[in-house]
Formats: sequence, structure tokens, C-alpha cells
Amino acid sequence: MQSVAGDAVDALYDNISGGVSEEIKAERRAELGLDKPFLVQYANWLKGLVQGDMGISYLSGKAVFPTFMSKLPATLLLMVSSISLTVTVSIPLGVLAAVRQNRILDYVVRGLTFAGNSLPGFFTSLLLIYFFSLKLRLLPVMGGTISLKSIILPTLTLAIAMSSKYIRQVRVTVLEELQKDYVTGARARGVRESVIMYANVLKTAMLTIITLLALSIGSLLGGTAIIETIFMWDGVGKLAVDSILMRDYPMIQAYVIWMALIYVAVNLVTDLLYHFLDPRIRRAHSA
Amino acid sequence: MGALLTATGICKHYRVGRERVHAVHDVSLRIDRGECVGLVGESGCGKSTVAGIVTSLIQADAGRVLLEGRDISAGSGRRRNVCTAIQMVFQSPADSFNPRLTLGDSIIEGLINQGIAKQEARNLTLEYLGLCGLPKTFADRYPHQVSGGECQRASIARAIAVQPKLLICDEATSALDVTIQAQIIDLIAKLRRELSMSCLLISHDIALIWEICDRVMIMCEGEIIEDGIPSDIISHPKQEYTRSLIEAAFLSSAWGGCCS
Amino acid sequence: MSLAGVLLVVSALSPLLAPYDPYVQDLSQALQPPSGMHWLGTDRYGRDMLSRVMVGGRTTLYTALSLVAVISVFGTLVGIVSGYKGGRIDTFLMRVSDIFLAFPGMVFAIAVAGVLGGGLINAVMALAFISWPKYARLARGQVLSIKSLSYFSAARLSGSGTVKIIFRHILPNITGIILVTATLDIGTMIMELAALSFLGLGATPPTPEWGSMMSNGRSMLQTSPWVILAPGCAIFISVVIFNLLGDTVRDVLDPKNNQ
Amino acid sequence: MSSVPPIPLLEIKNVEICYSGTPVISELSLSVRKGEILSIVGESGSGKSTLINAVMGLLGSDGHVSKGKIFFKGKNLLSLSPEARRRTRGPEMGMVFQNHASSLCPIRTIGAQYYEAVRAHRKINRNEVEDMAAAIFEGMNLKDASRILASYPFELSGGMSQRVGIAMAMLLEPDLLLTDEPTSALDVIVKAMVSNELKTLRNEKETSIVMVTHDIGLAAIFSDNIAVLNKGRLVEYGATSSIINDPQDDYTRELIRAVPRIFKR
Amino acid sequence: ANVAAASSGTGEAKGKVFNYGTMAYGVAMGNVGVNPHEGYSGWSTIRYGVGETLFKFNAAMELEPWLAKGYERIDPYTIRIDLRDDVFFSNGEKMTGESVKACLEHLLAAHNRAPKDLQIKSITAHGQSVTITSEAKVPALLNYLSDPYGAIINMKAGISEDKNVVGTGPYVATQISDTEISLVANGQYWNGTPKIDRINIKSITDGDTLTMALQSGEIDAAQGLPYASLQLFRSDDRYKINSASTSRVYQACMNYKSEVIQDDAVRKAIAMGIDKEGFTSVLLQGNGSPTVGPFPANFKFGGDAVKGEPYDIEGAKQVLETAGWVDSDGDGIREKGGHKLTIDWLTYTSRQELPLLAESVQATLKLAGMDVKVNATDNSKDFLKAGKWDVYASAFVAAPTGDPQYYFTTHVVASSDYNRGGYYNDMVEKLVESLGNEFDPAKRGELAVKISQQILDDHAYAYASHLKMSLVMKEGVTGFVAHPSDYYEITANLDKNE
Ligand SMILES: Nc1ncnc2c1ncn2[C@@H]1O[C@H](COP(=O)(O)OP(=O)(O)OP(=O)(O)O)[C@@H](O)[C@H]1O
Ligand SMILES: Nc1ncnc2c1ncn2[C@@H]1O[C@H](COP(=O)(O)OP(=O)(O)OP(=O)(O)O)[C@@H](O)[C@H]1O
Ligand SMILES: [Mg+2]
Ligand SMILES: [Mg+2]
Ligand code: NI
Repeated sequence: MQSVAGDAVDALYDNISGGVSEEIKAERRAELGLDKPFLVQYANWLKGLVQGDMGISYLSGKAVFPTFMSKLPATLLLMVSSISLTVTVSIPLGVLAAVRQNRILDYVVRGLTFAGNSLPGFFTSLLLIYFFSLKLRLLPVMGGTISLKSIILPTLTLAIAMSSKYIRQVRVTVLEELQKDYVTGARARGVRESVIMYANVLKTAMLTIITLLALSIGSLLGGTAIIETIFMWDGVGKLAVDSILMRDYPMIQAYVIWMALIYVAVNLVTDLLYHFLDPRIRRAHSA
Repeated sequence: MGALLTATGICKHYRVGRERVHAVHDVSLRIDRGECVGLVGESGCGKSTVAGIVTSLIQADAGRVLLEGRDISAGSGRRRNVCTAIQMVFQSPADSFNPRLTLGDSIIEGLINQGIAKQEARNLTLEYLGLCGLPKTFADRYPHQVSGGECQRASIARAIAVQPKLLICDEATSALDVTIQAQIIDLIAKLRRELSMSCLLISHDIALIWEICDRVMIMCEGEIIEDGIPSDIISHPKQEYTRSLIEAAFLSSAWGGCCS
Repeated sequence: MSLAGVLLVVSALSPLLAPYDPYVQDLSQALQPPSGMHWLGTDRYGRDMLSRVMVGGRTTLYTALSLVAVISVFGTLVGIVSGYKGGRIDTFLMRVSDIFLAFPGMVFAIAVAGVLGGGLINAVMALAFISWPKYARLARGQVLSIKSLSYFSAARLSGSGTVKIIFRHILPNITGIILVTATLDIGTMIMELAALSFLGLGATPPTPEWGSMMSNGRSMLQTSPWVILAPGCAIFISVVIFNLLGDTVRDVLDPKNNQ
Repeated sequence: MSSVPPIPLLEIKNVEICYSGTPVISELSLSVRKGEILSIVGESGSGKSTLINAVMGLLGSDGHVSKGKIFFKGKNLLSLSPEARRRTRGPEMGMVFQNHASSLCPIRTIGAQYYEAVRAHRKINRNEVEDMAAAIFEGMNLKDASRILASYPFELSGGMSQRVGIAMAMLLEPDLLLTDEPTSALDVIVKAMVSNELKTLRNEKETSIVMVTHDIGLAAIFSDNIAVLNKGRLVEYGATSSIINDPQDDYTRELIRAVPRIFKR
Repeated sequence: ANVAAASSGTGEAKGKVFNYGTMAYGVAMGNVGVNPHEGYSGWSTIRYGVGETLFKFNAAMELEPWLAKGYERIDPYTIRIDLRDDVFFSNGEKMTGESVKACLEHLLAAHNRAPKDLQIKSITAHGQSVTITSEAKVPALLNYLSDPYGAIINMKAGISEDKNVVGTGPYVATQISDTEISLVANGQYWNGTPKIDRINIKSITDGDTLTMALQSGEIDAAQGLPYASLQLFRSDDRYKINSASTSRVYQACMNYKSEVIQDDAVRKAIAMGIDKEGFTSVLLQGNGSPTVGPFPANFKFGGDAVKGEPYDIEGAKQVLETAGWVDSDGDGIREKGGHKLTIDWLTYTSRQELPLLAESVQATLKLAGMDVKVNATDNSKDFLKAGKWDVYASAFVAAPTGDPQYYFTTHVVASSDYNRGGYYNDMVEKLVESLGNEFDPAKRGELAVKISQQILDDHAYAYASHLKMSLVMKEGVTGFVAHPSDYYEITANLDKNE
């Protein structure tokens, strides 16, 4: 990656006021080891990594790992809150839209999801801030300090985008499932529609939805970046954007590695969950 | 008559919860060309599983299946050899049709795979549907639009349309009333004569098996416990299970008989 | 269906239909609100928004469409093959897709742009690289459950080869969810392209493109809202149209619904 | 079965049922008393399943009852609200599907679905349900109840899932049990056991049973009345003995003639 | 740091609180913390009123004493600076010659730019004065000392873990993070009484968030608002705006290594094709001033002191026509010798104004028959290195210390770091050299004009405009003034009444 773009020293010194002589830059590069050939830099970095040292941020001069770790909880918090909101909103709404297929409620819900799906994150957040903070004066614009109030807007922003996807996905999967014979079977046994829906249909539909949800955790990890920047949410997303713009490679690498780790972990959990939920697959494997 | 199909030492286990189910346990069987073999046994004794293994749709835990001397066991990578040489009528006909295809399209598919031209394949499809007692219009229906028996007949039509060397019927006539059942049995008998097609009939209808099979195999708890010509088995059942089966069959036919 | 057609045709013909040259600046006319002369107002360079939105549709729609088409087709096929074949092929393909998925999109896009340079094509490629596995995963899950159904066995018995089974028996039964995902993705991709052009990796100025028009105009939401609302509405309308199209196609494909 | 209650439990009056506009059942009237067993026989495709699905109110999106009335316990089912209808299913009428295997949710265990179905109508704990199920299984020659309850539908053989379906309907002890070819996948021994179980249910709980079957032999020994359907019409309807011994319709005669063909050779 | 700890606990809810949102603080700006001896953190020290320098700039960017009383230049290499007698650090200690010496010595030892700028050989302290001896002639020594890194801090109190220091300013930092600084009033401030009790500096890097935070009242003042938002506040009398022209200039550097650009006519035509008026008034929405040369009008050697090409498309056409660039195939783009007149205009996006300039120029030059291909990318460095460009547009603070020499030594001398186009002119080289030996400000100004004029005559650079920097605040805020140097923001005068 490092061979790719300009280096951090350039980026930093050009960002600020005037400019800095190449001499000073060279010195700083030497300090950071950026003057060495790319492969040497890379080898050094790998060596550090093996020893559990992810290097030092070019930008702040602080060790990458603790910096990253100190920001991770904020992002995870935001992720968890937005995913929970998404799940709690989209499953009932998706089911409702499916049950009321082609009736007013369905159209309304679908219309909303279209809107949610065609709003860029930054725009949603602007609208939310505009209404909740400027017009209604209910919530703070910024999430500088983590509190119940400050997490609402960023969570909403992320959840709106995600829910509008999931509502549609849930709706379709549920519609598909509702046509299966076992639904008729359960009806014949007099099982309540809600039980049919939640214990049978949703459980089956969940298989698909969980796949999607796990996938979106990946994109959510990246997607929080813009939102974090807008709401001044001090998490890894914002850190990543800053680092990318400033070519702070140790930071970016740490970010990539960690995201990959988290992602792999999430995937693993999904696979297990999938196994757990779908007996057809579970039993097939253990036979 | 040479052997069309031989299976040796096939085994299949499933795990349900913590228990191990021996669905099929060390079963060997042989079907000759033109022969009609019946497979009878209590429900859950492993008949469908044997059928699945023979058609290599289920991968056996052990054992080999040879079709005309070639290994076609699932997992041997040779499944395509079987192609349409073995056909099966599934026990649950409704599930065996792709819900997004019309019955006609599902049937045509096998014919086209044999290299038959489209138009001709369509004609054949209609013809076989007719032979199974279904009007032409059924070719354009979807599986959910037909009755259980109609679906089963379509399933039979699909199996015989490609003129397989071996036809496996897993309860192929269970959803049919006697008149149509008779029609189907006649059809199969005719195909056997004309194409020297072999048959493996899985059925609970002992009367039917006795009527048309050259040989009967009795299965019990995953094993074949008896194998012989029907009349022998009826008159000299070797196993306790066989005996009770035959008695029950007599009894039920007696009910029918007493009323007429 | 026809709406989508109209949309595509209009954007294809937009250079002929647009009332003004979308590239001509007139700083004295900058940021004019919508009027009889400029139906959607003008942007900060004094260019006619209507013309830019129309011409921008061509770039945006065709890029997003082809992008989604490519990733959904490719991803779905990979997923089907993976689920169908199972075993080692499955493991291999899924690990490969994991690798792509685990890449944070932005980093990857910047890397691609660094190697190949900026520009729309490269941005699209970068997006394609990281988006296809989604479809692969989705398709694989669906295939696994279809595999347990007996019509799948029946199809194998009828002697159909892998390809035929995939196209006739598996694909039609999973198109519903794939199609919905894909139509949803059209909107998403427009958004992602916007994010990339914001970083200078997408469409190059002055080429009009909805996403970048939106992100460039975002600070004017309160002062000159039309600058952001015009492309925003365009995106909304196309998202709606394509989603409806997706739903329609799905319903048409479903035999239980087409009575 | 000699006492005749004043109102029949189920009364079907001049019903016409259409799929997408084409009638498949027309001008059909039937009634079932409390404790009566009615067999419906008829050619494949003659509308048997359609009829009992209509009684259950599960015709699907294509089909609907276009004419006539269906009374259950004096109420016209066709004019009930969906929720009221749901309440009748289960404790009041139960059903065994022709397509038994797919009428169960593929990813939940049999046990869970049993519990759920019983739970929908009365308060009961899971062990009780399983014990009840095990008792019924016993009578149907389903060994190893715990294994079956822990199984998923796809893990059962055809005959097993059919019995599981029957047991599920019986578990709810409905007043009216509609069964669509309940014994098609069963061997003779089991078939006898199952029909005995059904009979016991009728004798003990006065359950009315409507059974669709192709097995006229079974119908003959099992039912009080027989209805013969042909091409959507009721061609014969009456007490079992009179129909079996003195069939009026050609089709019926043919059916009966086909039965005792066993051991011809 | 000790003081900080002591005062942070008290007065939580009491007193006036001022919330300030700024784009200019943060890791990406390299100015986290208030330790002036590290990178650009000195800007934060000065801006947020924690520390002060010996001299400061006035509105005309001329030096005035601040912590110093005055100075005396003893010879070209030696200067004596007299310090005020009434200045105390926020921990109560008095500022003396010794403490200034300690601070500057630490600066020289720790900072990366200072030693090279100042070229100090030795420092001696006597009572309330320090004497500085340089290694070379450094005419701009005092200017450099007025750079934020020259903020005087108490070295005895040291520099804390979180980059906090003890300075002489009206406010004391209590808490410092990457995104926020909390300040409390310095009760012992020497130059008046701070009127606000607590100040929170918040880094807000998103323009819209900043705008809305100001609108919602979460902050009292904002720095770095997008232009569109400025418009919003300008028309709202609940807010007021204070602006100052800075020396940040938008310039276009011509690449002499490129064949088309070597053509004088092309460079001239480009210079004539920049609509500076339109760019500043419309695209920057008035937040800048069109310029001819590199220095703004508030400098003696800036503004009208030099002459350049006016915006004149017809003239540009003429120039190109005469030089043989004609549009022979009628596609609106001129050709010569079979080559189309295509210009690769390289720029970057991290300065929001640059893409605007690029698009504006693209449109105007099209009128003159030039095809401008804009490459606005954050990877501009790579393209620069690869030489794949004709014109490179960038933003640059031309005179951060009020002195012209800096711009010339960084941009026009053949060996300079930012002379990316490889511009070379013998006369310019000589003039810049003499600038290095000249101490008289007036004469330095004259030299600066000459050099600038020569650059313009050669069309080596074209200048579009200087940026105005604006502070937007609630109506009740007083004493909050934008400064051309961009150094001074929070002072003891800052007050707010609601
Ligand atoms: N959804 C549908 N759309 C159109 N026609 C249908 C539909 N479902 C069933 N039919 C037709 O209605 C008729 C009656 O079907 P029904 O399922 O009631 O037959 P059945 O008597 O149960 O037959 P079997 O014994 O074969 O199950 C059949 O001819 C069938 O093709
Ligand atoms: N996929 C599976 N997973 C676990 N157990 C299975 C599976 N398929 C079948 N079995 C078990 O294997 C045994 C044999 O089943 P099989 O379907 O072969 O029976 P069958 O002889 O066809 O019975 P029937 O006449 O009832 O159809 C049964 O006990 C069944 O529960
Ligand atoms: Mg079976
Ligand atoms: Mg039926
Ligand atoms: Ni075994």
C-alpha cells in the first residue's frame, strides 16, 4: 500500500499553513523510517506486528495500537446501537409490510424504504440535525462526549439507511416463506398468525437475514466513518478517515488488520449461527 | 439375463440428536435386466434411503453401486453416467417439482437432456402425460395447481418419458385410486415388455407387489431379511416379520372381499 | 417497467433534450433559485441544474446499473457454484470472498486509484471488487437450502448437467432475494460512487454525476437547497423506479403470484 | 352412533368451489354428525382435497368458495372473521394433509411444533405434550418417541411423517378431524393400527372424522357413511354398507370391483 | 500543569462559558496540544490564549512588541530584546530573561523548524533582557520569533504528558485531547482581566456540523465555516462575522518541463483566462480578494504594487492566435502543429476552493479555445512526481511571518522546494539573494515588488486571490477578532453577553 500514494510527511506538512522545506521533511522521514525502501519499511512493520507492535502513527507520533484501542469502544457502541435499532425496526416493519402485501401500509413502508435508500448518509444526518437540533432543539448536534443524547442522531442516521434495506429484505423473505406449505399446515393446526410468523416464518427467514446482517457489519464498519466525522464521534471510523486523508499508513494498516479481524470474527459467528439455526445444514455436517 | 444393477454392502447412518440411526445397514442387492423387483417393509425401515443410494442421490457411508458394471456411487464423480438410465418416482411428488417451472417444462427437461429436439420432446411429454391419464393442459400447470394424484402421475410421466433402463417407484401409486392405479401398472408392464425396462417397486401395497413383481425383497430395520419369488415367500415366509406382514395383508384384503 | 425504460431513454438522450449546455458556466447567474428560465435553478457556477441532472443521469445510472449488474451476476454465480459444489471448492471460494469483504472499502478504493489513477472506471472497479462477495454469500445460503429439496434431486436424476440445474432450477428460485438486493444496491452504489467522487476518485469535473453533485452541494442545504435537492430527487426517483421494477420482475417470476 | 343429534356438526350446502374462476366442485351437499366417520372416495383430481381444504378455510390465494354455505356447529364458516376461523382450527377441527411432509416447518423440531400447536389452544407444559404425543405414537407403531420429537421433518421417512401428521391432529382432540389420505404411505400393519387409533378417538371423544381415501377397502370397514366424488360432483352418498353392497353409480362399481384382486396369481 | 489541575475542579457550573468550534484544531492539522515546541502545536498555544510571543503582528502584518518592550539590533548577527517587567506565568512565576532563555533553548533543542529558521548560535540573559547571537544574517529573526513556536512558556513547570504547558496568556488549559481543549481564565494575567471563566475549544472538522452547531447554540463562535454557510449568518442579525484577509494565496504554477507550457503565449493566455473577480465574488462568495501578485493588499509590497494580466478572454484569444494556435477543425479547441491545446490542470481537494478554481478556469479557458483537463486528487503529490501535469494549482500562505523572503525562497529560486515547474530566471535569483542581506524593511519591500513583478512578467505563476478568514459568532460576543496572520483568536478582550 505504501508504494501507492504520497507519504504522510507530505500530507501533514502541506495541510498546514505554508509549507516546510524538504530538508525538514527528510528529517522527519528518517525519523519515521520512511526514507528506507518500501520493502524494508514493510519488513520492519511486519516484524513489529509479530512482536505485537503495530508501529507509531506518523501523524501523532503515538503508538498506533493504544490509539486505535482507545477509539474502538465508541465505534462498537455506535455499531451495536445502530444494529439493534435496525433489527428492532426492520423486522416488525418488514413482516407487517409482507402481511399487508399490496395494501396501504405496505405501500407506505415501501415508500419510506425507497426514501431511506436514496438518501446519502451525510444528507440524512444533515436533515436529522436540522430537525432535531435546530428546529426542535431536542438533541445536541455533536457527539463529542458519549452520552445517551448524543448517540441518538448518529444511531438514527445509520439505522435509517440500514433499516430501509432490511425492511425490504425481510419483507421479501417473509413473503417467500409465507407461500410455503408449512405455513398452511400451521394454520390448519390453529396456530396464531403471530406465532406462525415469529416462531416459524421468521426463524426460517432469519437464515437469509442473518447472512445479510453479517455482511452489513462489514460495510457498517466502513460506513460509520462519514457519520462519525459529521457527528464528531470520536471512534475508529473518524480516525480512519483522518488517517487515510493524511496517509498515516501505520494507522491505516492497524485499521485494516483490526477490521479484518473483527470481520472474520463476525463471519465465524454467523457461520456458527447459521449452523445452529438451519438443521438441514447442521445435521448434514455432523452425519 | 445379466445384472443391470448391483449394490454391495451399502450402509447409511444418520445422527439425530445424540442417537445414531442405522437407516441402511449392509445391504446388497441385484436387479437384472427386465426384472421387476419389489421392495417391501415397514415404514421407516430404509427403503427410500436404499432408493436414494441406488440413484446416487444420497451418498452412502460404505458400499458400491454398479450400473452395468460401472461404479456410479455418489461421490465417485461419475453420476453423469447414470444420466437418465435410472429414473425415480419420488415418494413426495409435490416436492419433486420445481415450483417455478410448469409440470411440462420439468418433464421436457429430461428429454432434452437426452438430445431430443424441443418440439418432439414436447409432443412426447404430452403423450406420456396422456398415458398417465392427464389431459394436455396439465403441461402448463404449476405444481401447486394440481391435486396430489395428478402431481404423482406427472411425476411418473417424467420418469418413464425418458425410457430409463431402471425405474424406481417409491410409493408411486399411493395417491392414486384403484382405476388409475391399474392404468399406471398396465403402462409400466407395457414398457417393461417393449423396452425390457427393469423396475424397483417400493410399496406398501403387498397385493400390488405380489401381482406384478418377479422377485420381492423384504426389508426390516435397515437390512434385507428376505429375498425371493413372491409365491415362495407367501407360502414359506422365513422370518417372523414377513409372516405378520402377509397375514395383515390377507386380513385387509378379506375386508375388501367380504363386502363385495 | 416502462417507467424504467423512460428513465433510461431520457438519460440516454439527455444531451439532446437538455435545455442548456450543462458545461457552460455563467457566474453572474450562480445559485439562482428555480425559475421559468432554469426550472431547477442553477449551481454555483451558474450552470443549469436541470440540464446537469439530465446529463448526469446518464453517467450515474449507466455506471450504477452496469456495476450492479456485474457484481450481482458474478457474485451470484460464485455463490451458486460454491454452494452447489460444496467441499473444498466451497471453502476456497468463501475464504476468497471473505478476503474481499474484509477490506474496508475506502482503503481499497484509494489503493486502486493509486495504482490505476482516478476516474470513474477505476472507481467502479474498486467498488466491484469489494461488493461482489455479498451476492456470493447470499446465493450460497439459498443454494444450500434448495439442495435439500427433492426437486433438486429430481433435476439431477433427469440428467441435467450442473449448468442447466443452476440456471433452470436454482437461479429462478433465488432471484427474488437477489433481485431485491440488487435493486437496493443501485441506490447504494450511486451513493458509494458519490463518496468516491468526493475524494476525487470518481467522476472527474465538470462531468455531471448525481452523487458528486449532491456531496459538492451539501453545504448549501440551507442557503440554496435546490442544488442538493435536484440530484437528490433524481436519485430518489430512480431508486423508486428500479425497486418497483425489481418487485415487478420478482412477482412475474413467481408462479404463485402471476394469476 | 344410533342417536342422531338435531344439528349436524358439519353441514355443506350446495357448495361450488372455483380455482381462478373455473369451478372444480359444484352443487355439493354433505353433512357429518357428531361422532360420525365419513369417507370421501373418488378419482384423483375429483376435488376431494379441495373440499376439505374449503372446510378448513385453507384454499390458498387462487381458490374460493363461490356458492353455497358451510355450517359448522350451526355457524356459517364462510362468514366468520379470519380470527374467529383460526380459533376453530385446532381444537374444533383438525386436519391431516395429503402433503404431510411439507406441512411442517423445515427448521424446527417435531417436538417444538407439537408444543406450539397444543399451546395455541390451551395452557400446558412441554413435558405433558410430549407424553401425550408418545402415547399416540405408541398406538401407531412409532417407536422411539423421543427421537422423533427431536427430529426435523426432513429426517423422517414418508410413513413416519405421515403418522406424525396424524398424531399432531389427534393431539388437539378436535371435534372434527379432516384427514386427506392419512394412510397412503403406510404399510398394512401400521395402516390397521392407525385406523384403530382413529376409531378409538372417535369412540372415546366422539370425534367426527372425514377421511379422504383411495382405499375403498379401508373406507368399507372404517366409515359409517361414504361419499363418492367424480369430477367435482357427488355421484353417490349414503351408508357404507348400502354403497358397498349396492353401488348405483358406474364409477363406484368400478372402484369396488377393483379391490379384491389380491393373490389372483 | 499544576495550576491546571487545581483550577479544573472548581467553578464547574459557575461563570461565563464560551464554546468555540473550529476546523483548525486536530491531529490532521498537526497542532494537537499546546506545547509550542512540538510541530504546529504552537498555533494552538497562541490561538487559544495560553501563550504569547515576544513580538506580535499588527493588522498590516508589521511587528509590535508583546511580551517584549523593544529591541536593539547590535550588529547583523546580534540582537538584544528587552522584556516587560510585569509579566507572570499562569503558575505565578515571573517571566525573566532567564526563563525566556530557557524556553528558547528548549525550542531550539526540541523543535524541527525553529533552529533552521532562527539560526541562533547563543542566547544570554541579563535580568529582563536576552541577547541573541545568530550564525548567519537573519533579517527576519524577529518575525520568526513571532511565529507561534516562539510562544514563551515556563520550562520549570515543564511539559505535561498531555502536551500542556504553563504560559503567560489570559487562559490556562485544563484538559487537552485530540478533539477538545478546555480552558479556564488565568486570574493573574498581566494584560487585563479575562472576562470569560471557561472556554471549550472543540475540533469540528465537518463544515455542516459546524454550521448547525452554531445555529443550535451549542457553540458561541465558529472558525472555518463553509462559504455557503457564511452567507446564512451574514443575513441573520443574531450573528456577526469578523473577517480578515490572509496571505493564503491561490496560485497556479506553470510547468516549464511541459512543452505546451514552454510556449510563452500559452502561459500568458492562461494568466489572462482566470476570472479572479468571478472566482472570488461568486465561488468564494466574497470570502477573498482578487490579487495580482503573491502578497495581499494589506502588505506594503502587496496588492497594487505589481501589475499583471487582467481577465481578458478576447485578449487571450488574440495572444494564442498570434502565436499560431488556431482552431482549424472547428471543435472549439485550438491546435498548432497537429497538437491540440490541452492543459492538464493538477490540483487537490483538501482545500475546498481549489476544485472550484479549477472548474472555473476550465470553463473560461474553453472560451479561449483551450481544453483544460482537471485532475483534482488527493494524490496530487504522485502526479507531481511523475511530471504528468501542465499547471499545478495550490494554496499557500505566502507570508506567514509577514516577511516576503519566505515565499521567494520556497517558490521561485531554482533550488527551492516548491518550485515544481522548474522556473528559472537569473535576475530573480540575484534579487532574492540580495533580499537575504537586506535588513531595512522598506528596501526589502521594494525588492519584493521587483521580484514579484518579474514572476508575473514571466508568467511563471498566476495568482487568483487571497483567502479571507472569517470568525462567525453570536451577536453578543465581543472582542473576538480575525487577524490576517491567522495566529490570534482568543484574547483577554473576548467577552460574551446574552
Ligand atoms: N391452485 C389450483 N389452480 C387450478 N386448479 C387447481 C388448483 N388446485 C387444484 N386444482 C384442480 O382442481 C381439481 C381438484 O383438485 P383436488 O386437489 O381437490 O383433487 P383430489 O380429489 O384431492 O385429487 P387427488 O386424489 O389426486 O389428491 C384438480 O383437477 C386440480 O387439477
Ligand atoms: N436426512 C435424514 N436424517 C436423519 N435421519 C433420516 C434421514 N432420512 C431418513 N432418515 C431416517 O432413516 C430411516 C429410514 O428412512 P427411509 O426414508 O429410508 O424409510 P422408508 O423405508 O422409506 O420408510 P417409509 O415407508 O415410511 O417412507 C428412518 O428412521 C428415518 O427417520
Ligand atoms: Mg420412504
Ligand atoms: Mg388430494
Ligand atoms: Ni450400521
